[in-house]
Amino acid sequence: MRLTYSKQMLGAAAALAFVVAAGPLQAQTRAETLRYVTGASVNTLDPNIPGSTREAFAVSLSTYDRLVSFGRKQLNGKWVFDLDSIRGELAESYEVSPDGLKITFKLRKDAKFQDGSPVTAEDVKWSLDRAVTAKILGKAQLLTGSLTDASQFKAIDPLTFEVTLPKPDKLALPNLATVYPIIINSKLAKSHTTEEDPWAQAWLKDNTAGSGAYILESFKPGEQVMLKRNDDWNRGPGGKQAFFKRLILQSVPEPATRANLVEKGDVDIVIDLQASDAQSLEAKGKLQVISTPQYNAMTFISMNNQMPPFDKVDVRRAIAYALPYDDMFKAALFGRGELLTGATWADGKPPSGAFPIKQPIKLDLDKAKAYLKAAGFPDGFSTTFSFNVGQSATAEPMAALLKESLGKIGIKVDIQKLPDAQMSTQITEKKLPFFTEGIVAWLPSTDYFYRNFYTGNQRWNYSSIDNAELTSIAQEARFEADKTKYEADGVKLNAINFDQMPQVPLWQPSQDAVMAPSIAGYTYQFHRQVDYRDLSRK
Amino acid sequence: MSSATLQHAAFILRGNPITAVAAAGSTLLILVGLFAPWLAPYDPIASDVANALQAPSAAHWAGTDQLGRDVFSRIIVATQLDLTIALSAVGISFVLGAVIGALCGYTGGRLDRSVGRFVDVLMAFPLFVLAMAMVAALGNRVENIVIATAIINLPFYIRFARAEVNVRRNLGWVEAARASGESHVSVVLRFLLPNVLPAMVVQMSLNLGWAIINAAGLSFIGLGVKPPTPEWGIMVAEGARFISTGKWWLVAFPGLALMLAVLCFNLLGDGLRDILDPRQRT
Amino acid sequence: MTQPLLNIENLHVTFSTRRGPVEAVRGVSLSLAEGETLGIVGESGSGKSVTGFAVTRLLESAGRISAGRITFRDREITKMTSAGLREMHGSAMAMIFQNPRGALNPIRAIGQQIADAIMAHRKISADDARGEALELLRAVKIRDPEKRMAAYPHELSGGMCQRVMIAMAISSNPALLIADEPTTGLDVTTQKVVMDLLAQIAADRGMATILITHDLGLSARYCRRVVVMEQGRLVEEAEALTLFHSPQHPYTKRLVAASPTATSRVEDLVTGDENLLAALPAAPLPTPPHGTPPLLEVRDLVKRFDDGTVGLKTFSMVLAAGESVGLVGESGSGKSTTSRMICRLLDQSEGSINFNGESISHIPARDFHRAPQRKDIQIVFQDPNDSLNPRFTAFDCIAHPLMRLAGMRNGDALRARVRECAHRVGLPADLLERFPHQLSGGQKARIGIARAIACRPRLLVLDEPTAALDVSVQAVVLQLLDKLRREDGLAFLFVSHDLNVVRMMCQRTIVLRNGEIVEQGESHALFDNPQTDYTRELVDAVPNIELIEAAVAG
Amino acid sequence: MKLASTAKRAARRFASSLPALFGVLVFTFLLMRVLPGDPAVFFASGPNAGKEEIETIRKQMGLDKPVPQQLVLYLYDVGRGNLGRSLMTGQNVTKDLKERLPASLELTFSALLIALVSAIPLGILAALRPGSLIDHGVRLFCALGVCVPTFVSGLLLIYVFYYLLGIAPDPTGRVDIFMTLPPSHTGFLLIDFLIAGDFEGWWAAFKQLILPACTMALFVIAPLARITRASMLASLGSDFVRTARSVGLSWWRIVVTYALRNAILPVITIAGIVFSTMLGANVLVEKVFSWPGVASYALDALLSSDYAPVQGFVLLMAFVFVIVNLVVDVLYGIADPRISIG
Repeated sequence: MRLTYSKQMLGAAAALAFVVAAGPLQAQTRAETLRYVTGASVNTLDPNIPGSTREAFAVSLSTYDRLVSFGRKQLNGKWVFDLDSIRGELAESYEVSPDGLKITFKLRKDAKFQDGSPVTAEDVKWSLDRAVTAKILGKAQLLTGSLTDASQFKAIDPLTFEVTLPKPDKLALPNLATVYPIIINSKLAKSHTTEEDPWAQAWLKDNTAGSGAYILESFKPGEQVMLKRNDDWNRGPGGKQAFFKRLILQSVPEPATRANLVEKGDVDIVIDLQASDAQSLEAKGKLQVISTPQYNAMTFISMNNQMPPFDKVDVRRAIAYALPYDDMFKAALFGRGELLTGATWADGKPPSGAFPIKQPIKLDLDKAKAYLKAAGFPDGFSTTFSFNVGQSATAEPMAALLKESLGKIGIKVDIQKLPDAQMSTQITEKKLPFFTEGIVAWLPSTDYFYRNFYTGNQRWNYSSIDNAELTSIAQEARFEADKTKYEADGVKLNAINFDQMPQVPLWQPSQDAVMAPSIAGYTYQFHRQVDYRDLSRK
Repeated sequence: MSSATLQHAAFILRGNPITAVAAAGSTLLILVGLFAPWLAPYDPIASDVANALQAPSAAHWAGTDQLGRDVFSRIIVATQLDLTIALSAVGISFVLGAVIGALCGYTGGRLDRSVGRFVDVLMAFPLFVLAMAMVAALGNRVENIVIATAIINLPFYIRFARAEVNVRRNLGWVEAARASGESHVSVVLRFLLPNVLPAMVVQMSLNLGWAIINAAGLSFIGLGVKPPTPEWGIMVAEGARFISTGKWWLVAFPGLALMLAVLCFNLLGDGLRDILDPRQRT
Repeated sequence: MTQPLLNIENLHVTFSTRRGPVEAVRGVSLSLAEGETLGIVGESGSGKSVTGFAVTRLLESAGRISAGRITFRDREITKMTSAGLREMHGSAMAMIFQNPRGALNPIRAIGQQIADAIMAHRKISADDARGEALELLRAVKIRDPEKRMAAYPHELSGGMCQRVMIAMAISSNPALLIADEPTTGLDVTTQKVVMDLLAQIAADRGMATILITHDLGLSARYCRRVVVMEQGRLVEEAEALTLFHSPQHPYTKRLVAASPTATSRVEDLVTGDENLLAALPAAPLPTPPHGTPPLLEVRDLVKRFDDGTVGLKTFSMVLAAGESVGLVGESGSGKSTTSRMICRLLDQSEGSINFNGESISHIPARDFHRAPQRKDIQIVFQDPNDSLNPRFTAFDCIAHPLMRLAGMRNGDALRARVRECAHRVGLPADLLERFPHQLSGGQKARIGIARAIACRPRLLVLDEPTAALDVSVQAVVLQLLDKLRREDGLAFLFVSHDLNVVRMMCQRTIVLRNGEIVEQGESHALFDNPQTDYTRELVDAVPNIELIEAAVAG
Repeated sequence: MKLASTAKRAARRFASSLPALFGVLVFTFLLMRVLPGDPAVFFASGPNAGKEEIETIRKQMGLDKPVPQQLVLYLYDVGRGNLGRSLMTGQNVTKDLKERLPASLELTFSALLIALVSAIPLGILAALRPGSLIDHGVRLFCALGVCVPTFVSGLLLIYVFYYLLGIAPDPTGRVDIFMTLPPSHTGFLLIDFLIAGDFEGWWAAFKQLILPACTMALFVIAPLARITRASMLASLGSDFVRTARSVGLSWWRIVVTYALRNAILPVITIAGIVFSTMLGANVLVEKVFSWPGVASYALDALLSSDYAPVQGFVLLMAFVFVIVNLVVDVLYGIADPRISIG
């Protein structure tokens, strides 16, 4: 609407003997502004607060800096984040000791917080101490990189900072590039601490104290955030500042409306559209649609391996051969993404140690029936299949097809649609026999996936698989420095996984970023949000 | 129904063609609901992904949906479920409300006051949110949707029955029934209630439409019946996602069915009110 | 006096109903001179009010003047435009309605309403209009008129409201006042005051008046000339006294006979073959054997309601078997409360009721339906329209107590018994399958009585049993009741506001006022020679023809 | 004297509604505890949340205590005006509701206004000519209004007026995002813009408001028009209107001063009920138009088992319900002299 409004203004201005002032000026401001709408909303300015949304992560990436950040690479012609290239953000350079137990960071001399004070190693120390000490989200994440205790962090001098590791851990450095270990202006934050709240969690939730590319202008939780450019920030690629002078982030819950907004040009970029809208916008060809399979994510159908009848491996295999993958993929995602089934593995061995990996399964009802018979259920059984309300758009058609297809081998399925909170509770309590979910790994390495999602009695082990061999290989692989050995471990893990079939992988959905033709620089990020600092207008 | 009432009804219908059409429409709906499985040309839940999202054609009068299911068949079969939900929800609140309300209206006193308090509490709730909360708490099964809809409707029926009984409790024929040896309870149930029912039936008919809309609203926010069961509200809610992509038939046809059903019930209720309203009798 | 003020020629009024057009007025011709008072008398359905509304063209939308001519002075009302009518309403002719409280706008101060009426016809300022309204309130003798200007109708009594209505009607000095049952529903004492006022104002201002009423006595007292209407036709027209002394038309004769006066006897109410009592011997006054307790003995009955109001302050009475006692009082006197407590439909707060020597007051009303005395004490209700279950046929109504109280089952015996009851109350058997709304008021009253006597009770409480009936129907029903009493030896507790009826029907009378007994005694003695001012006032207020005669003669 | 009695009545009415409020409070609290979702688990669902974290949240929310104790604590908090903290927005619920309530109120008021402005004339027209084509037309229009679910009519209006015609502004909240907001006095943008004298802003806010308000209004025109028609018919057929005609009052005065003023009384009552129902029921409209109101806030909270906002919202709605009833009572007391006696 804004655009049409401006056009009208222009028309009117032209008719009124070329009064020029208002129109062009406004148009220029609009060009330097990025407007972005999402379904969910920003609920905190500190990404560490439990319950933070992905939208909140995206904001924190622009308002705060971290020590390091990921580079980017091209995958099938699209820009994606690169786990293997880590470059300094607040750090000018870093150095890993030969034994892999020490990482030393040299901070930028010119880095300043938004209040003008310089960024020092003390600030870094306080920030990382907070990340591993306070009861916040960062703690669990940094654990995966062996960062667990404040004693591991040391400020050598104002511009030198050192991290000590108990064991060489290849995920230590990448962890510092994730969302949580933001570097906070410790002096400012400390002035807002209280006895019960020594880490200023309450204050930082509604305020920023960072050195990031954007300065907070206004924040209405659940509605909108406005940011303006920090002109002093020079930590973009090539030492540049961010392109857009102003960012407007709004929450628009109705997905069809989001599609309308971007199509009408009122919004510059949208990522979480429905597959059908993305497809139709792509077909219309007026906008740029960048569709990246989320290669660090996966959607699957999970079975509770401890609960009859899914405790029988043949039942799980029967399910794997009884699903109409192609139809499900088409109906649910309109084919937008990467199927994880239908592969052929030469001599039945996994072709690689990477994960997620395409499985050699496809719809084969005879085979499914045979497995079912072998499991002792020749006539099938009854079960309940659950998915959460928030995922209805894709899960519902998928579930309908699943029900229909399993009916053909005698398995009667009752579909249960659960509000998100109920679904997560029941998953944690391991009460769901059969359901669909999705996972994402920020640091997508094979051992990371297996350790977090296939071992232990914990929430993320959706299938509750308890396989000693898989567990021990995954633990070993974590600290395996040798790339060849690591690959071999990966192949072994993939083989066990296929054999046991704890859950049936379905696909990696695409991240469809739909944007105005003028927008450039979009990169798919590990946190599955837009990093505003990447974008510019042509 | 006495012959005079029928005669009066005929008189009203003649002067009120809309009501006649609405009555015919409602009857048709109920018939469709009863014979849905035989009327539907296709299996309403059989998918055919190869033919997904086809525009209306001779083979598929109302097109096909995301899974290639025949929308027309789904609409027909959904009639059954939607009418069941609406009728049973309204029926429950009607029966409970009539009995409780009538007892309160007749006896007054402590019962009336405590029920009145309960009704006040229910009325003070934001009703749709209460329905949502109940469905969320009890699980989104058809029974629970019915129960939630019934409960949020209950206060209106209680109040209505209470008021209607209250104005009649001191009429001669009520006292005459007492003098003829009826107990209070049987006076309420056998004498007062039957006389209050016609007016409440009007209320019920108006309410049916509302119950359908309410169920559709619950579906829209994801608290409707389970997939793949066809239900108008869910079909509309799902179809709404396709409005901007030009797949208009997904929302248009179920929406039309829902609208027509609600419209029929509302107009019928309106008409019934005219038939029963003594002020309109000459 | 060359030209009449109002002339009606061959007036026909038709209503369209769902059963087709119905003619309510069929060829009425009338004329009225300036300043004259005319009474139009008739029973319900006679077309008297419709005639009044036709004259003012205020018929409801379903009705229209289908033929005839009405001229007012030299203007033909039947051909007036709505603007012409509006101009004429109030300034040339005005109406006074039944139910004065409903006839006033409930949310507008009465002074303002009168001022509205004044300003509708004259261009004067609102202040002046209010000043005139105040004068009018004075003229209709409202006390404290300054204060009352701002009062709302609900703050005034019915009689006061009717005065305000009169003030509005005369506000623009119309030449003709049409009063449609102006005092129906008012207490008899109020009725007299309002009618006296109306007559006086009309006389003072030289307004012609048409008084439309069902009450022959009232029309005789306030009108010089009276016309009688029956079924839309004008059957007789005469000077008031002539009409009473020598009615010509058979209908008028019936009507005159049926109207109870201070001297009428229940045996004379109905003329000719329909007289139920002609063949019956006079009732022997029962003399109960010495030592038997009275049928009903009420001691110190008190009723206080939940909201703190006192319905009955104290009440005692004795009623012998076969005796008939009248309970008289104006509205709010507590007579209905008393009758309901005696019937055990309502619990007393204090006091005792003994029936046939046994206490029934200890049985709460809630449980009395199981008491053996239930079938001995029955009640006939006031409004026949309200007293029958709309969903029951006449048969069901009568059969209901038989099934509940006499334990009869559906079958031939029951049918025979219901038929017998119907026969006793003179209800044709072919009406038994009808629903209440298909029956006339008199027929409904008969069903109500049949129901009450079905189980052969010993005490019948009659709560204004004929108040809602036309006089000719009332006459028949009263005779019927008296016949039943004589035949069955029933005792009556007869509640009524109509003194003439009570005088005829009851041996003894109790006068109630504000929940207390004012006076009681043998009926004739009590009415002929009242001992208290209140009773005297009541008796004087009744518009009796004898008194008018006396006045004329004197 | 009249005012005093009205005020006294209002006070009594308010006092008598307190138990209902309390009932609502307790009932909602218990209902939320019955919800099978565990909020702690839900909000700990960050990519790497573990058991410890869940426990932290549970403790933070007081969920580790037994339910009766939680209830007592909650009541104590509510008594002090503290409705708890929302996990979803991370804010104090009182603050959230305070920020969002004006949006809902502004929307609902406008919708009610639109509904009244269209329903009352329609009802009067229908009542003046009962049985005529106008009467049937009004009835059909009203019936059509209520038979479309608000989320459908809302989406259709957006599709037509925003997407196809481009007349309406984008449905993303209360005011054009590029507009500078006026200083907040009332929280009602239309009023605040007027106070600030910013007419361009007022126009922008108005345009933003009109579609959702119409969507809501469409749904409630029917009951309002219906009651207007019925009470107007009763009024026009009443004895006092006949009296007014019999003394020659003008048509206008009869219809407006006599009939309409009496007929409006039941309309006030229904309008009150409609208002409080709308305020709670505009969940769907707020969702569809991304309207930052309280209802959509409660919906999101409900789906994520975020107890505090739902409880706060329900309590607020019940409170508004009571207030609206009070206002209706007072209006009624002013409009109808018969009331003040009781």
